[in-house]
Amino acid sequence: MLWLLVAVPAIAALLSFALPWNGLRRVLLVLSASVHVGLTVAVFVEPPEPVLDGWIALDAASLLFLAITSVLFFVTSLYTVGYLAQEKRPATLDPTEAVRFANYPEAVFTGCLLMFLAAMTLVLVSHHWGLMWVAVEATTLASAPLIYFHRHPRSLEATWKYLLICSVGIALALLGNFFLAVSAKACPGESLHLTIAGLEQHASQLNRDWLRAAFLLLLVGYGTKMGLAPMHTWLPDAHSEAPSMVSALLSGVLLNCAFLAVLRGHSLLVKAGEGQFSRDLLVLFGLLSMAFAAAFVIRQADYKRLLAYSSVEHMGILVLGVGIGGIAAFGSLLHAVNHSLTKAMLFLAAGNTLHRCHTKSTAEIRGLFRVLPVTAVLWIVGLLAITGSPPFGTFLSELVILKGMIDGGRIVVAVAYLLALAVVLIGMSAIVIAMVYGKPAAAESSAESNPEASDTSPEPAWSILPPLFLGLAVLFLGLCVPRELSDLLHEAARVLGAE
Amino acid sequence: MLAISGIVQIVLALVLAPLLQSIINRTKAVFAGRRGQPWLQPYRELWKLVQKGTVYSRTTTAVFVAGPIVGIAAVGLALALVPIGGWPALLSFPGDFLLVAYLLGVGRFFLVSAALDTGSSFEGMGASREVLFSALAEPALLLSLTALAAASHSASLTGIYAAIDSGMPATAAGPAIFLITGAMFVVFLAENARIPVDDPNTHLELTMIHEVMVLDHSGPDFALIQYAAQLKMWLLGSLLLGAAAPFRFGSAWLDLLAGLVGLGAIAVLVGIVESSMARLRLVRVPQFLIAASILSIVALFLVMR
Amino acid sequence: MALWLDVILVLLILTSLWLLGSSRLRACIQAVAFQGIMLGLIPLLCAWPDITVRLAAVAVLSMVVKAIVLPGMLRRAAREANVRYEVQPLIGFTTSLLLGIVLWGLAMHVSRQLPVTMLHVTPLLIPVAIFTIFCGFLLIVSRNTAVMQVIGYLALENGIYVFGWAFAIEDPLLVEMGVLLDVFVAVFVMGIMIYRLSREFDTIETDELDSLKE
Amino acid sequence: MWLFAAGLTVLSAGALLSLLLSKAPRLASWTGSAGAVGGCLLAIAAAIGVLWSGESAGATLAWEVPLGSLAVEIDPLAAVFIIPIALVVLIAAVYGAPYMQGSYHASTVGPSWFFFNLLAATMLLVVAARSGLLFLVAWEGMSLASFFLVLTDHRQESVRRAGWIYLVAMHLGTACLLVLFLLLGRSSGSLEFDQFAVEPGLAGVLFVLALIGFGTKAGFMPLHVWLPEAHPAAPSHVSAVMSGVMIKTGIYGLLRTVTFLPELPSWCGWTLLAVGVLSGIGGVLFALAQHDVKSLLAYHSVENIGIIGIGAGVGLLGISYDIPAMAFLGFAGALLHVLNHALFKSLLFLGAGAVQHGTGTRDIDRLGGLLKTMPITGGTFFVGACAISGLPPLNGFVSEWMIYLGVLLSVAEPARDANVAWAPLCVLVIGSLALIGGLASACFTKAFGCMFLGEPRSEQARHSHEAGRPMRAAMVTLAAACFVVALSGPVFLFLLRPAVLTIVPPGAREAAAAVVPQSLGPLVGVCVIFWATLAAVGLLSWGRRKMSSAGKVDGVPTWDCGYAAPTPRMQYTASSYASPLVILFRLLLRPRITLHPPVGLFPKQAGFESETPDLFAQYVFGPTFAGVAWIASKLRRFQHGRIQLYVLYIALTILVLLIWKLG
Repeated sequence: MLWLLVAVPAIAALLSFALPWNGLRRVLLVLSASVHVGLTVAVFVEPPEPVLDGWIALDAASLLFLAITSVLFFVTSLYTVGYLAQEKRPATLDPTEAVRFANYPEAVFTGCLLMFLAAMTLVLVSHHWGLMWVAVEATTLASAPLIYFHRHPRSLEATWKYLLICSVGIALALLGNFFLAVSAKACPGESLHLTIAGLEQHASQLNRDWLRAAFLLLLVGYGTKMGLAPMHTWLPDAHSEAPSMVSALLSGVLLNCAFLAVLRGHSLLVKAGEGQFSRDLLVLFGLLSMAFAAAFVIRQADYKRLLAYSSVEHMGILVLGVGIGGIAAFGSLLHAVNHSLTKAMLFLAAGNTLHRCHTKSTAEIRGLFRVLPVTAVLWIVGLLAITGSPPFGTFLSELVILKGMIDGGRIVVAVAYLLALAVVLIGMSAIVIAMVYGKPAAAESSAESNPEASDTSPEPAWSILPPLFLGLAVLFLGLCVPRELSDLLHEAARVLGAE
Repeated sequence: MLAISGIVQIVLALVLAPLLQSIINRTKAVFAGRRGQPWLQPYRELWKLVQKGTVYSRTTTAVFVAGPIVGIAAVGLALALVPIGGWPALLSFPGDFLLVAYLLGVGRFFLVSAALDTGSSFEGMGASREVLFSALAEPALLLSLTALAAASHSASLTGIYAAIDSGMPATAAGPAIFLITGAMFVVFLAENARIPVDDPNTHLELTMIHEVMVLDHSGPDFALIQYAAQLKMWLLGSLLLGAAAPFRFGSAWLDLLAGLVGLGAIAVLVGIVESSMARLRLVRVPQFLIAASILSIVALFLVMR
Repeated sequence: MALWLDVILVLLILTSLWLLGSSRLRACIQAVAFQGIMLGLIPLLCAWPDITVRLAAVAVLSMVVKAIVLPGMLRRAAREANVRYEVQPLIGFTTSLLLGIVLWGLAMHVSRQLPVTMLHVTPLLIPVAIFTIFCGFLLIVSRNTAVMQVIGYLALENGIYVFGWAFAIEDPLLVEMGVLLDVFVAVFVMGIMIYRLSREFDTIETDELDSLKE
Repeated sequence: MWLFAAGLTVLSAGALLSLLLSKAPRLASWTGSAGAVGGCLLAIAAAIGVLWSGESAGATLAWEVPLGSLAVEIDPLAAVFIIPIALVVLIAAVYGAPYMQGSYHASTVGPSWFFFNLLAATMLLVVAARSGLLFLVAWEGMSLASFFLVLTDHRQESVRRAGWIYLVAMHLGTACLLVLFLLLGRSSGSLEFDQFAVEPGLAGVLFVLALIGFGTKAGFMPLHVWLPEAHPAAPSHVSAVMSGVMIKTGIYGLLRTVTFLPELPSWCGWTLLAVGVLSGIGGVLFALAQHDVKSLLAYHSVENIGIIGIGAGVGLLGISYDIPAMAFLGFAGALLHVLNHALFKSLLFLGAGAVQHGTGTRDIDRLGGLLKTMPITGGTFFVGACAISGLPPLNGFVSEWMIYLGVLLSVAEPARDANVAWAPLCVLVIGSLALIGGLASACFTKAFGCMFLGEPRSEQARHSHEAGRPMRAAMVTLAAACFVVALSGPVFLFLLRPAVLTIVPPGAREAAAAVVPQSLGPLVGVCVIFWATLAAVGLLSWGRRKMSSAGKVDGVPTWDCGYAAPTPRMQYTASSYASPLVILFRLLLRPRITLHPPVGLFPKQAGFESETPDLFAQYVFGPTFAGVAWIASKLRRFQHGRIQLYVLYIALTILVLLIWKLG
């Protein structure tokens, strides 16, 4: 069962490298995505046995993030099919600066996309530190070509930065793993494998100093991948240059995987009785990330970077919640769900905007309501959802996290948290309102002149239905959190020792 | 008995109010070394105006006609609340002096609207000054009355003025009463458009306040306005008098007589002021009124120290 | 065997300093290759005399990768983009060397925080590992050409493997996977990237790569 | 209770239908307004039922979200707020149907009705909610619905700006409310109102949080800055609802919070009083300086909220010094003024809307003489103007007078508590109320006089036309309501009694209840005078008509001191009318005057413009935001593209952590 989860997309990836026909390849993509969803449902219904003597297992946390991954990938795969269908090839002219660029062959793209899914699934289900590390590294490798899809010089630059920074981070994580191994030497008896269960059983006997050092390295290493400030620097570049559905996956899924890795480290420390140590660090990085993101959101000139920085902010919220602990941890897991849905929706909306308006500049886009009515609505809904206003799920999760702070008497943290949220709201709303409302700007009218921009044809279904679905999901989570979900969240928080 | 006393007061006011006008004029005449107009001149003028027809500008609307009517009605009803010479007013309840002040406000509101209704720039100017000065005079009046209420432990005009008697100035509240008198005298001058705030019989429209607002009124309308003004003077005069000269002689009729004489004295005083003082520059008037409010505030602090 | 281990560690320090000091790409590549060989020897020395086949295999594999494949690839990339020298580093070579000394001090300080009592290995090992890592960082931060940055990255990894080899013998799988991934990163990705960089920007001076900011 | 639920259902149904029908604007607007009318009627019925029977109706359902439960209850306090809300929404809906079609783009009609009904439903829900989460959700829903309504006419830059400011203000306010509720629910762990408890010594903090959070919505100075931006931007029937009732939910929240805080220190009352005075005087002064009638009205909302604040402050002081008269009459006055302001302010906004509809401009200086062409609008506007200036015989006076009376009775008390600072209290309450009243009548003689009287000052004004029948009906109804409330004053003493008693802490209840008979007499006296005034005016005007038939000369030009041919341009403009006051208070108002004096022997053109930007927006909030933006721009250096730096950050982070955490 668990094998299938990883194997299906992997095999599909190999197939799609091989397949000669694009049409079939797209079918394959959607097919494997839906199979993956089916498998996820299956493992949700009856939990499978751990395989590979406990290296690959499925606990509540894995299940939670697996569900997010599976659903988001399915939705984006639908979008991707439409996107690939309308992508022009071979070479197109960049409207902004006259650079010719040709997309990657679709085979590579689809293949890497599926490989990406396989790697992420592996991260989620692996219960062995080494395996998890390998999987995380694999996600980097698989996603690099996706970012470079357009083969545009800027996307090349982004990819380069992404690769180098994440590799450095991941290297630190590897060192962290080694440190774990060393700290495991301290406990008597047979040398134990670095399985999560194994370490957590003997958590109390692990060597303190090595454990702490290991956590620092893991935090910085996986935190780089997760986009915690000040290691977040790759994130805005990659998100802004990647094709929009890839950005959606990066923001909605990949960051979560790294978050899970950090959580595993945290739970190990908690089990080892070093909880306070890791909590303080998580709170610190959470606030730092929120502050940085807030600073960059204000007057942001590129709407995809805007969304990327907001992802940084929300990653900050997640670790902050976990660091606060108690009910806040539950809140931050809930927030992970909400954020993934919302941010994916926003990135897809951004994709539609970019495709129609041919610019990522927030200053040039005006009056979207005229050009792309549905996308404009998506933008507004996304703005409200991402800034945590009811009736969207984010409001609930952010409220619960705040409750955690208030109950814990962390007044200063609460004030900083609210301040950062407020600044982000002010910055984002100023930009989005200007983009969505008013009259279409001069830039737009000039774009009218060249043929494919001037079409005021209705937006194609593939471009609006997936984000609409995600928006409805967030709305639903704001109106009602199903019992099953909240149980799963509580269970996950308990497994991760965060509650 | 109470009702009768109230009615008596109202009748007296309605009959004698124009007389204050002529007293002032006679006083000024004496100071100017003239013989002055006959005592009943104001009555004659009112009667003459009632006789005349009215001229309506094509600009005006019903508001223009309503102005004088509401003005007189408001003042008339206010009279029913104001006691004189320690007599109980026709109607009296806690907080009634607020109603008096606001009734005067109603009259002013309509008069100003009527002035704006003509669309004349002069009347607009007058109206703008009128609202400014009255807005500044209102706190002075209400705060002084509140101070009196606090001093006399009563919240209704009748109660207040019954409590204030010749003994009062000797008590702790004495200096407060003195200040209040000053404040209320300023309010009296301002509200009745007398020098030094306003000059009722200048011939420079640019400098006038109250008179210029009613330039366009004529005939019975103008008569109503004049009469309302005289009643207003009577009303404010009796408020001032009750605080300034609370003489009581035991017998109700004597008290009432004292009240009437006192009103006459106030009129004489006004005449003296008008013939001895010049009009303030318009920019100084607000300071004059704010000074009055400050007096009353100081009085408040003295009363409730 | 502890003696030989120490010798190797000292050699590692020297190569790191050499990396910091030299401006010729070719020399640096040589140095990294040399480090790779040293790295391959460490596990054999640690596990001496009972060397399993598996261990030997992994060691050899890593030597091949780190000492032959990667350097070769880097040379090719350098040739492609015909850069011979690191022309103007952000931090000059002498300064880098001085910084290297400072880093050595820091490495000593950090490693003193970590108890090595239960580890029966030479006390020199941890500081050397950390120092190599720091040097890698310093190279990435201070150099301009993409090749040099990759070299720095490799140095950083070498530092990590020094550590890994020394302690993770019980669980060699970790290291093996690490090595395999190295192959991946290095050959398949970084190589391609450098190649493309040199094509797109007809240089691999990474200070041209700053169009994405804020 | 089921009545109320049904009302909410009808409202939501109307909302959804009008959204679905937005392709057919006419149909959409009919369904929308019909839904609003029906829903509000049901809600009013429910509220009256509660006030009549005296016991409150409630229900609680489970809600599958963290901390959530659908607890709803209508107690007297809620009912007192539900009635004006539903009433104004109802009338605004009747007015809005033709108004929207008249003057807005067809595509905006359907959505605007959706949000209108949503706004109505959420306002009612806010007042009825008994669980913190439900309250917050409804509260934000209310803000968002009104936010989208403000953006209805988003083609104009000013409107978008207004919408943004509004959104930001609401969000910042809500942040305080989150903390407030979480602190209240901290000890019990749930957000149900009936389980709220105050930890010792925290009451003051909680009160301040509530004052900021709810004060932002209510529009207390200096948190009012969104108000003069947003209200003019919205369609007039929406401004009527927002200004008339929506901002009152802030007052409701404040009063509701007071019921959670048993032991309020006395400084809270003084603070509220001071804030009220500031808002009252500041609001009316800035209103005086406005040229746009709708922003003038918006500033008057600030003023009236200030009056309500003064009343509530008096009530709080009454509680904390336990002086029953102040406690009861203060709150009663505040609550009654909530109702009154709802009536006349929405009336005035509807009037302004009719004027804009009929002339196409809101600039007072371009209007004039409208009373001839739009008699009904003018007449009702005049009633509204008198009422808001607190003139008898209208409702505005009654509520203000109650507040006055509360202080007077306690001051005139022979055995008045010596350790209360009476003199400042009198100055703050009576002095400022008097000043506000005077300035308000100055402002509204300006507004009414310059809009409806005199000669038209522009072509638009000359060719104005009266509003349609439904719009007139709405305005007439509201004007009539103003009279009804005024002339039946004493009744409200009893209607408000249970509501006030819910605010007053249990200990002081019977003492407060004893104030009702004490203040009944005076109120009856006031009403007698009201009736008498009406009678006298009626009689006099009848008599006047009888006699004026003789020798009446009509249709001559205005006597302009000998100048025979006055032109409309020679009239006193609104700006010049207000300028003495503006100049007198220039320290606070800081008007900007741009003067192009006539030059040369034969000057071609000359100009004079004056504008009065909001003090706080300009000198407090603007600089703050600019400062934050500046800091952010400095921080941006952090990420300027060089990958070396990026790696350096990682290296430094790990280095610092290793040294700091392991050292």
